[in-house]
Amino acid sequence: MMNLMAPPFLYLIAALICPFLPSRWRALLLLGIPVFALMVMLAYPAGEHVVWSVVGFDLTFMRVDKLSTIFGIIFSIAALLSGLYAWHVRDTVQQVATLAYAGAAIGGVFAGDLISLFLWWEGTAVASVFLIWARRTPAATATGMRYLLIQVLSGVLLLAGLLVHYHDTGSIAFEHLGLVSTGTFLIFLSFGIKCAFPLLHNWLADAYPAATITGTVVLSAFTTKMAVYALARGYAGTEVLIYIGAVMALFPIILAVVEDDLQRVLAYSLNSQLGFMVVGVGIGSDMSISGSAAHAFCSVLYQGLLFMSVGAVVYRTGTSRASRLGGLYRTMPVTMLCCLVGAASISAVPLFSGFVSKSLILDASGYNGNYLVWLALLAASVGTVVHTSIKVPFTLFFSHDSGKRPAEAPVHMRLAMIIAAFLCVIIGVFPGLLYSLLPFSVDYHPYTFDHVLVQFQLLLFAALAFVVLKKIGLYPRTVASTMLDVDVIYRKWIPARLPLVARRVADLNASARQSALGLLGNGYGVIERLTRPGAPLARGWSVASMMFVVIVLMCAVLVLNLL
Amino acid sequence: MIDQFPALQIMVTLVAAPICVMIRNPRWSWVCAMVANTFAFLVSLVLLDKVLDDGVIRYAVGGWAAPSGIEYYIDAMNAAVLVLVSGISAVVLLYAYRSVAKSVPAEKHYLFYTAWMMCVTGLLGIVITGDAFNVFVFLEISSLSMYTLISFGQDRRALTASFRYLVLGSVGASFILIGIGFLYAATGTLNMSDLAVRIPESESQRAVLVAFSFLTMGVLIKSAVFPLHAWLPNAYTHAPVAVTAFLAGTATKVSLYVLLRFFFSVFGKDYSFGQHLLNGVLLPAAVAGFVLMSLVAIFQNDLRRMLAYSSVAQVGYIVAGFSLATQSGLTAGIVHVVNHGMVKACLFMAVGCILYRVGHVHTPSLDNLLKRMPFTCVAFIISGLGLIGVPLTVGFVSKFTLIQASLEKGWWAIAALVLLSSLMAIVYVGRVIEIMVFRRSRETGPESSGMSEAPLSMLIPLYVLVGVSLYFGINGSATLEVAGQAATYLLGGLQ
Amino acid sequence: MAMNSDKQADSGVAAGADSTGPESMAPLARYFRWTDNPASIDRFIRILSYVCVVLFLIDIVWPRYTKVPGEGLWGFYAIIGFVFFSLFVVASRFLRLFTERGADYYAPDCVDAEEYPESATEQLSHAQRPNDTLSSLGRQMLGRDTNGSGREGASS
Amino acid sequence: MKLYPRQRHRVLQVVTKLVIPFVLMFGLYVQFHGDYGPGGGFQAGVIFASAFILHGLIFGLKRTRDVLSPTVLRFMMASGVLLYAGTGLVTMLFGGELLNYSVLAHEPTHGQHWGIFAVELGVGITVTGVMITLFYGFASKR
Repeated sequence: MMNLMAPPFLYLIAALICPFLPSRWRALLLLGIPVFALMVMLAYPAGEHVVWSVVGFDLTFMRVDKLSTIFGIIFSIAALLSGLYAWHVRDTVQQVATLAYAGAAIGGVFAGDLISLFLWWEGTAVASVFLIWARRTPAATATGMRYLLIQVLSGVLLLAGLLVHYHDTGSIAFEHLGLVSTGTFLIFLSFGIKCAFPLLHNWLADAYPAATITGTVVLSAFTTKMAVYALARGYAGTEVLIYIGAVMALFPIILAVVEDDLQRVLAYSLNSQLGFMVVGVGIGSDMSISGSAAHAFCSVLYQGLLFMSVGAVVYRTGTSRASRLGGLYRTMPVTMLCCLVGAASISAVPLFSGFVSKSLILDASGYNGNYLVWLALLAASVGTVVHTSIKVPFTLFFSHDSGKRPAEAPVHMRLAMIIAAFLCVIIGVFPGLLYSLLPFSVDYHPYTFDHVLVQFQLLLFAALAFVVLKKIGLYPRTVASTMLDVDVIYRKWIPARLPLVARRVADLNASARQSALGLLGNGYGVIERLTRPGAPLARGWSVASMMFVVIVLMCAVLVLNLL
Repeated sequence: MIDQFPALQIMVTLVAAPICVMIRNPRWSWVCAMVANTFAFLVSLVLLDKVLDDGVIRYAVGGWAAPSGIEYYIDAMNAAVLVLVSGISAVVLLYAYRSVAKSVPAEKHYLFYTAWMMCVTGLLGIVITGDAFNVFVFLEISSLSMYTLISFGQDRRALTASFRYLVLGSVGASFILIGIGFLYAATGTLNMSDLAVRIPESESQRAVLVAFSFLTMGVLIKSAVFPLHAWLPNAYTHAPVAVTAFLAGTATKVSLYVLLRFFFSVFGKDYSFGQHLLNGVLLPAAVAGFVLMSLVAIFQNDLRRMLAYSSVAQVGYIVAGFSLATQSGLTAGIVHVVNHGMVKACLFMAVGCILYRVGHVHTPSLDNLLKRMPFTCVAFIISGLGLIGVPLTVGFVSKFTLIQASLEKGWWAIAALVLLSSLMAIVYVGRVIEIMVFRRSRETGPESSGMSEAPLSMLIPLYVLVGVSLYFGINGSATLEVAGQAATYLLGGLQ
Repeated sequence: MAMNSDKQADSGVAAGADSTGPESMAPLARYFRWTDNPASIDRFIRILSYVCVVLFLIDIVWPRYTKVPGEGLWGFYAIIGFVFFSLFVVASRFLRLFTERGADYYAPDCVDAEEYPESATEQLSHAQRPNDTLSSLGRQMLGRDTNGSGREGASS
Repeated sequence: MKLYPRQRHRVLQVVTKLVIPFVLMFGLYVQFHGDYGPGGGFQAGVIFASAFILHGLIFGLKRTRDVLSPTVLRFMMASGVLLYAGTGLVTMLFGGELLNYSVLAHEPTHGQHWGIFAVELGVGITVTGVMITLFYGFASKR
């Protein structure tokens, strides 16, 4: 019974009883469960708990160490904040999905073996898709289907990899795997999909804008961070991750700069931030792993904050299109300020959370001696300024006046945003609080004069560049448009060429079927001619022919035996 | 008293036979046969229990010690077959009363039961004896009475079928006799245990080889292994259906027992499957048997004929299991002997019920039979599933063991073919079930609408056997354990 | 200049629909009114430029601790910040030539092509809502708000 | 030679009538002397049956049937087998194995004598019955 008190199961039980509660209680449940589960989680001593033996496998559901705990804590905080943010939501589907999704994600980071990891892995996929479908429009349904397909594909890859891995090693333990065999490669690919590696990232920018307002906030917190955790657990120090991460940090920037949909911009920036974490995992030193964990921690907060502020705008205006928004600071100042805090955090302004975590990864990559990667990350930091820190608040709240005068966000949204912003600042000012949670103890002081100086140089000159480019008219204006991403391949190109291919396939199929059927028919004819009643095989043989068979067989036996 | 049970096993039915003749009254001769058979069944159960507890039982007939005298020898293997034979015989005999009353003239009933008793005696005798020549004697007893039983069939085709069986059966029996003769010439003994010891030491190995070949051929004919099966379909189709149920459950099974006994106990595994090319004949025949005969069964329109061909196919499985010559292969074969015996007897009994009420068993005309004869059809379907080898039925236990055994030996192709043939079984059984259950009756006359279930005295034995087979399907380890023990005995030679 | 013209063009549209006077703003927002004033913005830019120059100069006199070759160059980070920012903007403008499509390119199975569902949003105008007081915030939080119409059934 | 002679072969009929008692007698001799000299139940049964077969050949099936009806024959066959099996059962009843004659009397030798005697008699009766039945069977086919 006590095993059911493990945090992931608490969430699941809550999700089960949620539909039967009155609406206000449901919203309270969304607040209460994360707090309660967090306390339970922190009460667990380090080590492996809740081990269930299922068909000969020991499934470990609570593997508590510092790496999993920090992710558990931030997931709980994210669940709490999104619960608060979603206070107004009366949609049972969303509430259940939120609880189940958070529970699955927390289960994922505490899973001590690959099988239970796989269960939670699919759990997040299935639970989260309802946050998209809850929008209840045809397009959201279609998008959700695409999202679910990709997520389930990731799960299937994980399952395949786990089977191969089990076959190879006989172990299902989820420890450091390394990129050493087919099995671990499949698992790596599965993690890569959830972590939105370059070219596997489409689902991110596709799905986040499609979810409901609160759903987007929830989505932004869990899936990708769980994947980062999984990579840190299984593939720390895998060199290829450094390059993947560098590319990942850089390329969404270009896409984000010209993107019109601000939620999609945030999705790209989330992807770019993931790149930092992946680089940290790839470097694999104590400092870089800690940096990744810290960055994931901060990223959940500030990314959630940004999604919340954009969500609040959507909630009041019904759009997240930069081209239709602007000048909202007049009526949504609190949202604006929170958005600015989030922007400052993501671009690592000193005294904000991004500064204390991103520096860890940057310095770790610098010490690692990989100059190009370091430079790429530096560039990505600048890029973050381009597409998120300046673009989002500027186009939303300043820029040209769209004439919209929406009311300020509802109180609970404001409260959630203020708490998130407060946490961002607290972490930025007192980095020791965060550092004490890290998986490895780091002796790192972000607030040296050198460091603050170079950071200000970087950021302010970037701001200067923005001003200059804006003045000379080079900075791209926001236009209502769709930017192609690689998902165009499977959303447009393949479907466009599909009829032709389909006809070819159909022709081929028809001819193949015809010949196969002909062959089958002939074979059937032969068989029937041999075996239908009265045919040679099915006839009552005459005594003579029976005797003939006996004699032939007798001869065969005698000859074979006497030879 | 219990020491005398091996002798009682055959004496009871042997005595019952002439008493039946003297009684001459259909009912009382049936009662006499029934009592004797039940007693034989109880005796066999006691023997099985005793063998499993205490090991091998030996009984010297006439008090003459083994090598010179005739000896009854019972180990787990033949104890199991004894139970199978006497059990199925008892159940089918119970069932036969009504079935035979309809198809055989009343004045011949007492002869029918006499022949039945003789046949049971012969079959039990073959199984229980430890003397090679005695095997032949009992084989003749059972065969002759079997020909008689088959000739009781309703139409004249039964006579030709019986005659063909007689010719081929006699050839088989003569081959066996020749084989035994050669063995005697080569070793100077007829006792099986003694033969097993003396064959390797014999100076005329060539004679042993010839004996081996003749014995193999003879037994293969009697057990209807594929190219030598031609007597079986007609005999099964035209015999009274109770006889068919009895024969399908016991006769070929006993011949297969003889095959096992000679291959493994007398000649030894290494002799039969090692230096000689028996595999070159036996395994291909078995495999061709279960594939081709399943195929043939698909196309049969007469239910009895279909089941007869399926029987040949099942014999193929059993022989394939034997020719693996491993512990698990033998276990599979022996288990399938028992399981198929039960299932086929059930199926033929169900067919008999249909025949009793409908008057024919032309498959396509049995549409919507479920409405009219629900109990019979359900029994048929359950047993049919067992024939296919659906999990939780006996067929599954033995086919699964067989596949496992062939994989264990590394013969993937055999396993694949067994599966293929099971697919065919799905086709031919499924076809019948489809017609019985789903096909709408074309004519909606009063004749087809009313329910006309077979009499209880036929249904009860049918359901007893179905229940037993279901039990062994669910509790597969019970039969597997006995079979495993028997296989161990056989591979280890005679103790 | 560009910003200025933007603003003027748009305020013409907005002026008719809504007043831009201070009374229509949230109290907190009044601290940010300078962002609408071109002169203030110019001053802001000027201050930014001065700060940048100062930061650049500090770099010359302060020997920084370096861990990566090239990091110690004068104004390395400043140059990086400026150059990369420009590079990204130029690169994305270039990319835009190839990847820009109409807003309903993926229609109908893309949320961009459809309006945000009415039921999930609460499109209140600031003009309809008085400024918040603490007590009204509390009431709102507990769902006893009487101002908003149809709030309870927002999306249930 | 016809099996159903309408015309009379006087010589044959007379000779047959003379021979038949001797044949029967010899059959009985072979039967009961079997345990001392050459002979036994099987041979005796055949010889005994041959007398009736001869009768049937010469005088026609109908008259032989009057002498020895199929019912009696069937009874003979059954009783012969029963005698054989009964002996076995009796030995078992006396505590020996099946057909262990030694237990039939106080002295094993006597017991074996009686045992063999009974068993052989059973065989003889059965074989006689079977032989004649076979003859009836074939002879009655047209």
